[in-house]
Amino acid sequence: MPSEARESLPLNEPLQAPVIELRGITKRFPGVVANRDIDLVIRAGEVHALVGENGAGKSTLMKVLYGMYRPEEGEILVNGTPTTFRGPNDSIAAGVGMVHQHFMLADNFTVLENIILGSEPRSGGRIDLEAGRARIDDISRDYGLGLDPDAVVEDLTVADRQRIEIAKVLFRGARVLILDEPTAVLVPQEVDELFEHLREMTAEGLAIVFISHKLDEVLKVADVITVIRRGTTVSTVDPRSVTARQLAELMVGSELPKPDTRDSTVTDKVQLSVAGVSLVAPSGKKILDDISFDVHQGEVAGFAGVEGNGQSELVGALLGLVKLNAGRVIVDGRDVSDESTIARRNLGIAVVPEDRHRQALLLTSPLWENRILGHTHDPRLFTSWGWLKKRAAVSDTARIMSGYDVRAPGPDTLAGSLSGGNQQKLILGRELESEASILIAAHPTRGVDVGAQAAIWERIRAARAGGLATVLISADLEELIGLSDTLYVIYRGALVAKLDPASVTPQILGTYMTGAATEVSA
Amino acid sequence: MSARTAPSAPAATHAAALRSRRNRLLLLVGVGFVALSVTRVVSGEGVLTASGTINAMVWLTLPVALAGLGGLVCERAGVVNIGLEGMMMLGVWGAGFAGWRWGPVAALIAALIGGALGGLLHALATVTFGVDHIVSGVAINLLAAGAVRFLSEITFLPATGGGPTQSPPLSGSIPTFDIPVLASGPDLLGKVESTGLPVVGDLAGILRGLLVGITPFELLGVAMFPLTAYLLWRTALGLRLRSAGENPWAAESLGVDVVRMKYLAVVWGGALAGLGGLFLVMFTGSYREGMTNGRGYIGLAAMIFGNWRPGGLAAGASLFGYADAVRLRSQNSLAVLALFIFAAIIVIVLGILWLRRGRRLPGAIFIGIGVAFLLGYIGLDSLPNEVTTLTPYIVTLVVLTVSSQNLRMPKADGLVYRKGEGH
Amino acid sequence: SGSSTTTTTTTAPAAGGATTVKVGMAFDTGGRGDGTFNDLAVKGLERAAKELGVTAKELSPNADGTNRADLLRQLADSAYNPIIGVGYAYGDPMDQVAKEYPKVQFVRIDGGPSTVANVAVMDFAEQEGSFLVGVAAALKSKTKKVGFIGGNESMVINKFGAGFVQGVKAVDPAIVVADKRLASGDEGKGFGDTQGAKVAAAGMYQDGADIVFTAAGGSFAGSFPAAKDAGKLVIGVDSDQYNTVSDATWKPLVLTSMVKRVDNAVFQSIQSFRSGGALKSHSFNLKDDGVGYSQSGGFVDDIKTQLEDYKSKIVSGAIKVNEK
Amino acid sequence: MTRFRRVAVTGFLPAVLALLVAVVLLGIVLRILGADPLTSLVALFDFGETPRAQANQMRSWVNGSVPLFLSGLAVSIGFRMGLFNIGVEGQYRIAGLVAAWFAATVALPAFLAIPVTIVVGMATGALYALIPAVLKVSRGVNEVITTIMLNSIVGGLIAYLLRGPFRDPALGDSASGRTAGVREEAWFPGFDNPFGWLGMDTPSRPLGGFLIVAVLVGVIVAVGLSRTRFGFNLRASGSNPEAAATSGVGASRMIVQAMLISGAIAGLVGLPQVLGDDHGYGAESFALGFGFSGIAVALLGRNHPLGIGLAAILFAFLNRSGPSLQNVNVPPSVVLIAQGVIVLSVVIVNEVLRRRLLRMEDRKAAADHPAPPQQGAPSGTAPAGASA
Ligand SMILES: Nc1ncnc2c1ncn2[C@@H]1O[C@H](COP(=O)(O)OP(=O)(O)OP(=O)(O)O)[C@@H](O)[C@H]1O
Ligand SMILES: Nc1ncnc2c1ncn2[C@@H]1O[C@H](COP(=O)(O)OP(=O)(O)OP(=O)(O)O)[C@@H](O)[C@H]1O
Ligand SMILES: [Mg+2]
Ligand SMILES: [Mg+2]
Repeated sequence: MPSEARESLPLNEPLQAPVIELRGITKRFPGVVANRDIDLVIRAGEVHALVGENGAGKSTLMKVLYGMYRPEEGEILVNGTPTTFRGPNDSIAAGVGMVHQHFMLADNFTVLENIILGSEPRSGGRIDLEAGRARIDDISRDYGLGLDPDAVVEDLTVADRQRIEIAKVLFRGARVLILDEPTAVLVPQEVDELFEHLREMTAEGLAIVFISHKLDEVLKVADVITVIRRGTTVSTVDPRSVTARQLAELMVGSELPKPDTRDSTVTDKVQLSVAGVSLVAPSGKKILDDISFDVHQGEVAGFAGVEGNGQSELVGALLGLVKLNAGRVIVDGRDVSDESTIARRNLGIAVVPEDRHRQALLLTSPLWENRILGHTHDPRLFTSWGWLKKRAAVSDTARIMSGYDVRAPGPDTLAGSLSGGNQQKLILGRELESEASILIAAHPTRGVDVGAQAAIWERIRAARAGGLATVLISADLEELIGLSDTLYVIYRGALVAKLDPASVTPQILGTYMTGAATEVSA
Repeated sequence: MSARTAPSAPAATHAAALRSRRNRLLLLVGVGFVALSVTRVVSGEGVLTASGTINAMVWLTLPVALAGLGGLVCERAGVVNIGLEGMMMLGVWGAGFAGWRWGPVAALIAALIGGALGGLLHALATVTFGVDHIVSGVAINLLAAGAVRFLSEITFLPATGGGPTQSPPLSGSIPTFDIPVLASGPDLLGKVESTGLPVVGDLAGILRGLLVGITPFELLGVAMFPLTAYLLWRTALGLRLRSAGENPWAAESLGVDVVRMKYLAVVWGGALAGLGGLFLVMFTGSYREGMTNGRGYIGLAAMIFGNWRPGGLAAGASLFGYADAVRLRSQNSLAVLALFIFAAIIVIVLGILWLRRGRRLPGAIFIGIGVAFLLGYIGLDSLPNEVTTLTPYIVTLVVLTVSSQNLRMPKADGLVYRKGEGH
Repeated sequence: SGSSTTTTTTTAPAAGGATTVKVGMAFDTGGRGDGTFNDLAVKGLERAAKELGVTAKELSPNADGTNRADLLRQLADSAYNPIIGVGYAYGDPMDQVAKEYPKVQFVRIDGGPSTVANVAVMDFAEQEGSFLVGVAAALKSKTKKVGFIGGNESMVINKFGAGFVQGVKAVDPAIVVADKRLASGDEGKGFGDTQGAKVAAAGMYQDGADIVFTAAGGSFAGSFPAAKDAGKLVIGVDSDQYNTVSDATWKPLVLTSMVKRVDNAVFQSIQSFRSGGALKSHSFNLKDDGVGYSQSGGFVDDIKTQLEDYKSKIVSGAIKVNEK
Repeated sequence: MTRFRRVAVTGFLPAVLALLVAVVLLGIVLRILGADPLTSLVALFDFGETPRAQANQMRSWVNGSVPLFLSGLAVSIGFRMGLFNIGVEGQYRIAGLVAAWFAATVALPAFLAIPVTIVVGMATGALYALIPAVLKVSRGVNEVITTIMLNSIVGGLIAYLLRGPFRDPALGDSASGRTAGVREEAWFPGFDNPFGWLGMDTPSRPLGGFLIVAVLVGVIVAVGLSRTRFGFNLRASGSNPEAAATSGVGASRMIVQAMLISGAIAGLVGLPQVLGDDHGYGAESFALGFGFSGIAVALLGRNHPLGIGLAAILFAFLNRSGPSLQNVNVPPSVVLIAQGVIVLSVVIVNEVLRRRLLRMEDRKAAADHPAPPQQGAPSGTAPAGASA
């Protein structure tokens, strides 16, 4: 392995002086050592990628660099001089800016308000909104971010929000940009675009720290890659000298898994049928526009689309969470359009919602209560009279935990204290264990590391082989292409394309998803 | 992908949006006024727009409105405050005590301090110790009720004219003045009002009500609204304060000291509630236990009614104060009954607006309600006292129900915030 | 009145000492020092302590007044007898407790009749006193408009209102009497609503009334500033408010007061209990100075003859004042 | 961390600690008052000299805790569901009146009289609570406001009913409002010698038997919340409405049901007095304010029936000791202060301890499961068409 060398950097180009140096950083959380004696050197004009599995400590390290956490040990050097960051203010002053893994935006505020917050241009006591606008327009123009300062964030797409986050950082004149999993929610075109921006920035001598679980992206954009495992740097490598596979091995000591559904298990029995479903907002805007499709037993129907094009509402429509303006939903030949959510779920619809914290978990409740959530009519958990069989529920939870490799002390642990990947595995477990005939899975592996990803894919494949009809919504196009038997593209609430995963590439998908092309092939 | 719009255009559209919002506001006010005038003429109940009524309305509105404004400041910073009632009690007591000892100005200061202390306690519990906001609020209401009685027992009881439930009268006098020419001396408005002409007479009455017997304290109280709104929506401090209520973790990540913002807001809010209490004391010239009489809660209601906006809040509180003034000033239940006409007109207009927007069902319902009100007015020849004494509450309830409820409370309102624990 | 909530003023009867009577007194919410009702009771009690050498024990209920019965029981258990409950709110609680202690004499000041043997209700013919102040108002009104503000529509307040109106009409049926109640039914909140009283009074004055009679417990504190602003007059209630008003500048506003001699009721109850044991319910009226009109400030001196004339007519029964 | 230890640490420990804190704070307050803290605190526990007195004090303590408990329970149901039902005050007042009127006018066989009356009371409370529920669900009106308004409105409503339809026909029209007396068979029986087993004297009046009903309701609620589908759904949509909705528990339905139950329990609050003591509803003597103190009790009891029981007993104890405090020249207001101080310190101490506990849990979680072991991820081979 070339990577045992602490610093194996491209020698063919002159080494820039480090703008930031992290030396022997150690950061502990109650019971966890998130970072252990980490060194990191960030140079101007380069994109420095950080990779590592969930919980490896990437975000924590970056929050230390951004002054949000004080490290127990180690020092931070800015342009060679040791500096202590008492808070984001200090790091901002030192020219460090961070785009967080989870967006840090006030939805009710305008773009302008979000960007200037904390470093408002003022005239007298008043905020000088005009100055702010002008400044943002400049940045927006220079980097082609195309931001509307007066739009309310609530109404914006994830891509827009991404750009706002970047604008926030640039607005503060950062020289070092930290991007924590910025591509998790972007389509290839947007990713490419983002990478162009990054190039422009590095060209201007900015340094960029780039965190991602998508290794091919990392290889594409990074000048240097640092791999973190269990809180420590295992190596720093040159992207030109490693393959994705090797990287994955460095991260988890195993090879990079790929979603892949092997031979088709699609039967001709229609399990779920959606006909002419439409949903119109009070404003008159069409949110779902005459959507029709069938899902057969053993089929995975993938739905590609830029977030905010109606996917969430589609899930809502299937579950009966929203009142439809038109259309029917037929489960196993039975029209459930007017049935309640619980009725539909009892008919065998399982759900893995897109936002696990908000839609799938009771974070302050123990795991076993989370296991029965949504399964209160499961005879294994409740008597027909509605009495809770607690002992059964607890033991069943334990069973799922072992079966799905959910790493936690036990069924009494509070769901909130699990890492994202483990939470996701528990959810998948409880849903697949419910002997459902239909699975609606939205972003089942978002923010989940490669190890967990593989496990989840494996489960979905198995269920599919068992005749499960799956509606799969994901922003990870490889996941979609790899797992789906049929691919739909949803754009502005309408299905604009039906594609064969065998013959489609992420790029092609992207063109449909962004409305660049529209035609329904088969 | 997002629409790439030319940066200059949206600014204009935003301005336009604000303008149309202001216009709609003006329209509503206009309709309301005309409706009131019509009602007055039809029913012949002069009290509806008599300057005396409006003047009383101001006094009855200020305490509620200021309590609500205190709540607004707190909740904009993400702290729910049902301790307003208690903070108001502390303010009232402070005003009673200091006013009795050292006069009106001292009363003002003490009211602010009293309320602010209550706010400080709330901030300590909710922000520092992360206690559930409602829990803390309830505890503060209990505590305040006991504290004021206890304080009265050790201060007022020994004094002549004082007792465990009441203070001796305020010392010194509160300067009041009328706006010359318009409301005093020639008293032009007074003359116009007495003509009882439709619209003109009513307008004169309302204006005159606002222009007579003004005290500097009232002006101060009223000034709090534009001032607070200005601070919250036009200054950096305000932006940071509101960010603590919308997304404290985002604010924190940009170096905003969220804890300080919340403390500031809650103490400031408490002080405003206390200020509200001042007007209760000044109105009757002495402190009396139970004076607040749930106004803190009503203020909260007004705040929600006003969609966490100073303007709407003021409107809601005024509505309450007006209804209260009318039922207290009217000689019999007829004036209150006359409000049925007013209600009918408003509701029917709303109904028509719905219909114009093509929404048949709500339109029909509204118009139906309106007709019902009219029939009620024609059918009934008086209202039982039980109803008239409850007018303000019933009106608030009805308005809340018919007014559309697409409220936008601060996103992180009521959430317990811990530094560095954002997700 | 001292800040202590218990008084044990014992002046041991020097000569031929009858056994000292231990009087228990339970106040209405607000307790000692409320400036009106409770304090009048205290006055009577202190007088009894001085003149009859009784010892006394006072208790106040908690803020929401939910423990009235417990107060009475505690007094009974501590062997106080008689036990006086101040205020009509002691209705049901006293009747219950009295049944538990048949040997103890209970006295309720104000309120409805009781069927329990050892409960004596001392109420007042408010309508008679109100009649007289009504007469005074009628004789003094220049605008021929007067007003009445009641705390609510309870039986007691209705007696005030009815008497006042009858008095006014007796002098001049043409005089208009405005009647405003701050709360409906028996709701207590009208007795602490100074804002309401002020707004209502101000309204009446602006509509031309020049004398307003406020029978609404503590709310009267709102009528004074209104009268002062308008330069008009008020009629006080319960105690002679010329002497009790907390603000000296208010004295000249008090035409007269419908005095309710709670102190007399208390004193006489104790006195007759001390001498004769078991007490009978009694309605204190003009005849036995249970109610009356005050003359402090001398504002009614000029019409005293007429007032006394009416008074004697009522006492003699020539005029019957209705309760409603 | 076992459930038991969790309960112990989050439940009892804070209460005990907080009480200590509260006692200290009170001592300071009393000092300011010029009273001697020690004698005052002793006076708190003064139950009187004679055995009779002590028995009576015990009785008023127990009796006093019953309405507080029921009210707290009612509030907590809404609270568990994320609803803030300030309206318990209004709900129990109207329910008390209607129940009294019903029990006074409708003749029923003895064995039915009491249960039916109770049902009537609960139904009334539930119906009055239904108004805010419906307004919230259909019009999105915030329940805090509506319940506040309805509290104020109930006063007038009762006044009206007591003047008209529900008024005791035997009353003179000048008498103050009151229903006819409750019929004998609906009188709620009590315990003549409840404290005999403590070697205490019999109180001068039987201990209210409604205590049994209260305990029963408490148990039902406790079991219902923790052991049934409905209870789970309620707690779920309380702690995360969106997740509950996604899993099939509709918010609207839960809101209505929660408010109905909350109101029904509220309907019980006034019945001990109406059926047990006054045997009627008298406008002048029906005790008010339990609805508000119930909020404090619920919060103090952390919305758990057992905790609420303890909180109610504590509050009742303090109420009872008001008069005893007056014996040592401590004004009754101190009782209110004490209650406020206790609520505040309990919640603060509890919050601090809860954090400790969660940290312990995290630590344990990490201890049991050090970083993931190296495990070969199940791998797929040559991706179908999916190549970057
Ligand atoms: N605020 C916190 N309190 C306690 N533990 C934390 C906190 N933040 C992170 N951790 C723990 O520290 C470890 C590192 O977390 P971190 O978020 O840095 O991982 P990561 O590399 O960013 O993972 P991912 O790829 O999922 O973002 C994890 O075990 C996490 O549970
Ligand atoms: N400078 C000001 N003077 C007086 N009132 C103001 C001022 N600015 C705002 N207000 C009032 O404050 C309220 C909110 O103002 P504005 O509409 O600017 O806030 P907003 O930014 O739209 O609200 P949000 O922050 O919730 O989006 C409105 O009632 C408005 O009338
Ligand atoms: Mg993470
Ligand atoms: Mg991370």
